Amino acid sequence: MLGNLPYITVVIVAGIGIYAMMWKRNLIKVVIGVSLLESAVNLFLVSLGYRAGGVAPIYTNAPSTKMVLPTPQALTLTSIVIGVAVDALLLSFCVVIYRHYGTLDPRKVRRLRG
Amino acid sequence: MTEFIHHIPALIIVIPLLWGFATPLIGRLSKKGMYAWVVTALAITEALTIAQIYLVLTQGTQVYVMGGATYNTTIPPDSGGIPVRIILTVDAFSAFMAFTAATVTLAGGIYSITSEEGTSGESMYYTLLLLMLSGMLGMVMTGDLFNFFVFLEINSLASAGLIAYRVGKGISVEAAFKYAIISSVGALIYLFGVGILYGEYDALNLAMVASRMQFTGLDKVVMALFTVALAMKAGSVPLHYWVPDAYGKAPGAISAILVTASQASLYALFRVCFSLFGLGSNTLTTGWFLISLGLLSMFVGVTMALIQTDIKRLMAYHAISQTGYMLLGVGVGLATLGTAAFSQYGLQAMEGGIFHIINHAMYKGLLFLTAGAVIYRLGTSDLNKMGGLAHNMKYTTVFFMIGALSIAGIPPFNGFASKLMIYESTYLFNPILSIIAIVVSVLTLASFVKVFHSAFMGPKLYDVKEVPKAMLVGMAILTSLIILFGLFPNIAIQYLVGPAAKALANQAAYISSVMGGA
Amino acid sequence: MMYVLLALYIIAAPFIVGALGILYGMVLKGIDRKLTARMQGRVGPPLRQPFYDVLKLLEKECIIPENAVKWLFNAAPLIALAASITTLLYLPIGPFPPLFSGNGDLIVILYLLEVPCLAILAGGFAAGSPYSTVGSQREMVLMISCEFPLAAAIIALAWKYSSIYPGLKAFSLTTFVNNPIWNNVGVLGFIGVGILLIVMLALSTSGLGRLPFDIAEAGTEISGGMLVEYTGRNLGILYINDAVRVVVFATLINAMFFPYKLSPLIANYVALPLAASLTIDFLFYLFKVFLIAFVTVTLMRVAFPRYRVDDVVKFYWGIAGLATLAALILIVMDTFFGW
Amino acid sequence: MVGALNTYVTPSGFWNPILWLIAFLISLLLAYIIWSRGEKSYKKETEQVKPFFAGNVIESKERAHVRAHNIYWGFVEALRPYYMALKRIHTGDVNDYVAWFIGVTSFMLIIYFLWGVKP
Repeated sequence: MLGNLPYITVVIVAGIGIYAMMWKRNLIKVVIGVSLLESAVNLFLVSLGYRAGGVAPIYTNAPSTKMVLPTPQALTLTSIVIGVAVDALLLSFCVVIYRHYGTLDPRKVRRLRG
Repeated sequence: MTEFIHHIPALIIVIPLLWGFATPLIGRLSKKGMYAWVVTALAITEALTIAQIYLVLTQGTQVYVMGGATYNTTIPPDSGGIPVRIILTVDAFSAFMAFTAATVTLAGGIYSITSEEGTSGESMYYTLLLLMLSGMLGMVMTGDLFNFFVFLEINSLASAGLIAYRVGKGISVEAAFKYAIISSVGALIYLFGVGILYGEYDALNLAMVASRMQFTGLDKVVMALFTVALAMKAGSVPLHYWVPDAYGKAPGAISAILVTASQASLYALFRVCFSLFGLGSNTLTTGWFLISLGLLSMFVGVTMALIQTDIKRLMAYHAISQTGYMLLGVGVGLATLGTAAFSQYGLQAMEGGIFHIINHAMYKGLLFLTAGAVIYRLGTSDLNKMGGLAHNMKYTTVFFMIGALSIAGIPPFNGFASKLMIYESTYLFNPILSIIAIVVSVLTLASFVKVFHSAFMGPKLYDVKEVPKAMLVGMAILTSLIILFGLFPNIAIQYLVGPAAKALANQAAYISSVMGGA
Repeated sequence: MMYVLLALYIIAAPFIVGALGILYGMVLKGIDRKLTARMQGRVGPPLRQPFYDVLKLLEKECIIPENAVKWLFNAAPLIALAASITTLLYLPIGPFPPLFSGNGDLIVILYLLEVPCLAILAGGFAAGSPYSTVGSQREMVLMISCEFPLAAAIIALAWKYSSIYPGLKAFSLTTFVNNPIWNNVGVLGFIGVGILLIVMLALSTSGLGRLPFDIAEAGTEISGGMLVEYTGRNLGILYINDAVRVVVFATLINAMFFPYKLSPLIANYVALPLAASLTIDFLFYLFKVFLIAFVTVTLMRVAFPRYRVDDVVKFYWGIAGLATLAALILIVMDTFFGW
Repeated sequence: MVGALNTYVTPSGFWNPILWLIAFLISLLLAYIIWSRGEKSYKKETEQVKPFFAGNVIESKERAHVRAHNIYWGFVEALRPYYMALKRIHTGDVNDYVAWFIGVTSFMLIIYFLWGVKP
C-alpha cells in the first residue's frame, strides 16, 4: 500500500488539476490546473523508475548496488523544462488577454465561438 | 556521399531547428539576407524530404540512431536487446508526411515574406516558423514515444506563439491561449500513456513496445489516452473546438502550416493504431472509433462552416471536415485489417485516406493563403464586408477557385481523386459511409460558393491591387501541385500513397525495421 | 497508326456525341413545348421553334452588365455546355457502350453532372445582380438537397452490384447495362429499386431545374434568377446546354434502370443483320429517352406548382431521403434474405 | 479501351482525368464555335449595362451586393433545430474545451475496457 502512495498522489494531483481546468472561472487558475497536471505526470515518471534503496544513476564506476532507473529521470527533466516553457507561454498569454479584455473570466474571454 | 545519404533523416530535423535559432542573428544584419536564409533552409529541407522519399522507396525503411556508434545500429550489443537510443524510423508513410509538411511550409514561408513584412518581431516569426517545421518533421519521423512528445511540444509551443503573432486586440491571443491549454493537456495525457507503457515494458521505442505488447488492462488505458489525445490534436469532432479559433486567427501562412501540424498528429494517431496496437487490439473497435470520429467531423465541420461569416473561421471548419475523410478512409482500412476484406477494399480505403492527407494539405494550404491575401488587402476577415475582389485580384481569384473546386471534390482536381477512392471503397464496408461522404462534399462546395460569391463576386466595391509577387509564388507552388496530383493521381498513388499505405498497414515490417529479424 | 486512330477517336468523339446531344435535345424541347401546350389546351409552337430561338439569340446583342466579372461571366456558358457534352461521352448511347468506357464511372458522372450547374451558378454570381445572386444561391441549395437522395440511390445500386458480381466494377455503367438491375433482385429489392427509380426521376427534374424545382430561375419571383443578366449568344449557349442536359439525364436513367434492347426480342422472329439491329436499338433508345424526358420534364411541369426553397430541402432530405434510405435497406435485406 | 494510360483505378470504379480534360477542351472548342457565330457587340455606356433591379431604385453599388449572411437562408431555415443544438455546444469557453476532452477520454476508456482487445 505504502509503495503505491506515489501513484495515489499522482491521481489526486492530476484530479485537482483537471478539476481546476474544467471548473475554475479564472484563466490563471486554469493555467495552474495545467501546471498541476504537469507535476502529476512528472511525479508519475519519476516514481516509475524508483527502486527502494537505490542510488542516483550518475556514477561512471558505480558501486554494485541497486540504482534507480536513469531513463525516467531524463524524461522527467525534459518534461519539466517543457512544462516551464508551457507555463510561461500560457501566463504571458493571460497577461495580454487581461490587457485587452480587462477580465480573465473564461465566460467572458470567448469572443471566438459558434 | 554514400555515407551522407544515410544522415538525411537527421538532417531534415536538424536543419530547420538550427537555422531557425540563427535567424534572429541574421535578421539583425539584413532583412533581405534573412529572407534568403529562411527560404534556403525551407528549400533544403524540401529537397531532403524528396531525397528521403527516393531513399525509402529504393532502400526500404530508414532507421537512424541518434548518437549511436553507427547510424543504423539500433540495438547496441551491450544493451541486452533493447534499443536504448533515440531512433528515427522513417518508412514510406513518414517520408510522405515529411514531404507534405515541408512543401506547405515552403509555400507558406515564401508567402510570409511579403504578408508579414514590416510587422514587429519579424525575425522571431521565422524562428518560430522553422521550429514549427522542425517539430512537425520530428513528429512524423521519430520512432520513439517520448521523443514524439518532445517534438509535439516544440510544435505546439511554436504554433501557439505564431497564432498569437498578430495580437488583433487580444482575439488572436485568446485563440492561442485556448490552443495552448488544450494542446498541453493533450500532450500531458499522452505523456501519461508513455509513462504507463514505460513502466510495463521498460522501453520507449515504438517498435520495441509494440513487439512486447501484452494488452493488459493498463494497455487499454493507454489506448484511450493515446487515441483520444492524438485525435484531439488532429482536430476531430467532438474535440475540435480549438481548431476554428486557432486556424481562424493565425496569420494566413500559419493557418496553412497549422493544417500540416494537425496532420502530423493525425499521422501519430494512425501510427499508434496500426503500428503500436495493431492486430492485437480489437481493430474493429479502434477502426470504428476512427470512422465515427470521421463521420462526426465531416458532418459537423461542414455544417458549421456553412453558417460562418468569417472567411478563415469558415475554412477552419472545413479543415475539420476534411480531416474526417482521412479518418474515414484509414478507419475503414483499420477496421478491416487482417480480414479478407482488407485486400478487397480496405487497403484502397487507406490509400484514399492517406492520399487525402497530402491533397488536403495542398488545397487547404492554398485556400488559407488566398484568405490571407484577401485579408492582406482589405484588412478584414468578415465576409459581410467583402465583395467584388475578382475585378482586381484576378490571380488570387483563380487560385481560390482552384482550391475551392479541389476541396469540393470537383473533377479534375486532386480532391476528387482521393475522394473518389474513398467513396468507392468505404461503401463496401457500409453504404452509409459513402453517402455521408458524398453529401458532405457537396456541402463543402456550397460553403465555398458562399465565400466565392461574397468575397470575389459582385460589383467592384474596393479599389485594391493584386497582392505582391512573393504571395502569388507561395500560392502558385501549391496550385501547381494540386493540378499535378489531380491530373496524374496514378503517379501519386504509385510512388507516394501506395507505399505509405502498405507501410502503415504492415506492423511486422515496422517492428523488424528496428528490432531486426523477421 | 494505332495512336493516330486513337487521337482521331478522342477528337471526333465529342463532336459526334455533342451533335447528337444538341440536336436531339432541341427536338425534345420542341416536343415538350408542343405537348405542354396541348395539355393546357393551346396549339403551341412548331417543333423546330427551339432552333429558331437559338438562331435568334445568336443574332441579338450580348450585353455584359457593368457589375459583372467579365471573363467568368462569358466563360460560364461555354464551360457549362462543354461539361454537359463530355458527360455524354461516359454514358451508353443506345446499343453502343460509352465512348469512354473504362475511364469514368457513375461517381465521376455524378460530379460531371454538377459541373454545368456550378458553371452556370458561377456565371450568375459573376453577373453582379442581386436577382442572379439569389437565383444562384438557390441553385446551390437545390444541389445540396438533391445530393443526399442521389448519392443514396447510386450507392444503393452499386452496393447491390458489388454483392452480386464481386468481380465487376460496381460503379461502371457497363455493369449496369449488361446486367439490368431488375433482373438481379427479388421482391424486396424490386420494391427498393422501384422507389429509387421514382426518386431518380424527381432528381433529374430538379437537376434540370424544371418545375416544380425551378426555384433557381423562377420567372415569376426572381425574373429568371441565375440567367437574368444573360443575353444574346451567352443565353443561346445556355439554352443549348439545357437541351443537352435533358438528353444527359434521360440517358443516365435509361442506362441505370432501362438498359434493355429491342433487337433480341425481334431476333426471335426475324434474323436481323447487325446494322439493322443497331438501328432498331438506337431508335428504341431515342424513344426511351423521349419517354423519360416526357415524364421528368413535361408531366411534372404540368402537374405540380413550384416549391419554396426550404420546402425543397425538406422534401429531399425528408421524404425523398427517407425513401431512398428505405430502398437501401430493402436492397440490403434482399441480398441477405434472398427473396 | 481508350487511354489505358493513367486510368486511376479504385476498388469499384475508374477515372481518367487526362482523357476527360482532352474531351473537355474539344467540347469547349465546339461550344466556342457556336458561341463565336453570335453577335458580340453591345451598346456600352447605356442603360442596358445596368443590372436588373425590376424597377427598384438602388442608390449605391454596396446595396447591389448580396452579403454573406443572407446566403443559404432556405437551407439553414430547414435545419433550424439542428443548428440551434450545434450552436449551443460551441460555447468558446476554455473550460468546456477541456471538459469535452476529458469526457471523451473517459468514454473511450469504458469502450476500450469492454471491447478494446480481441477476445
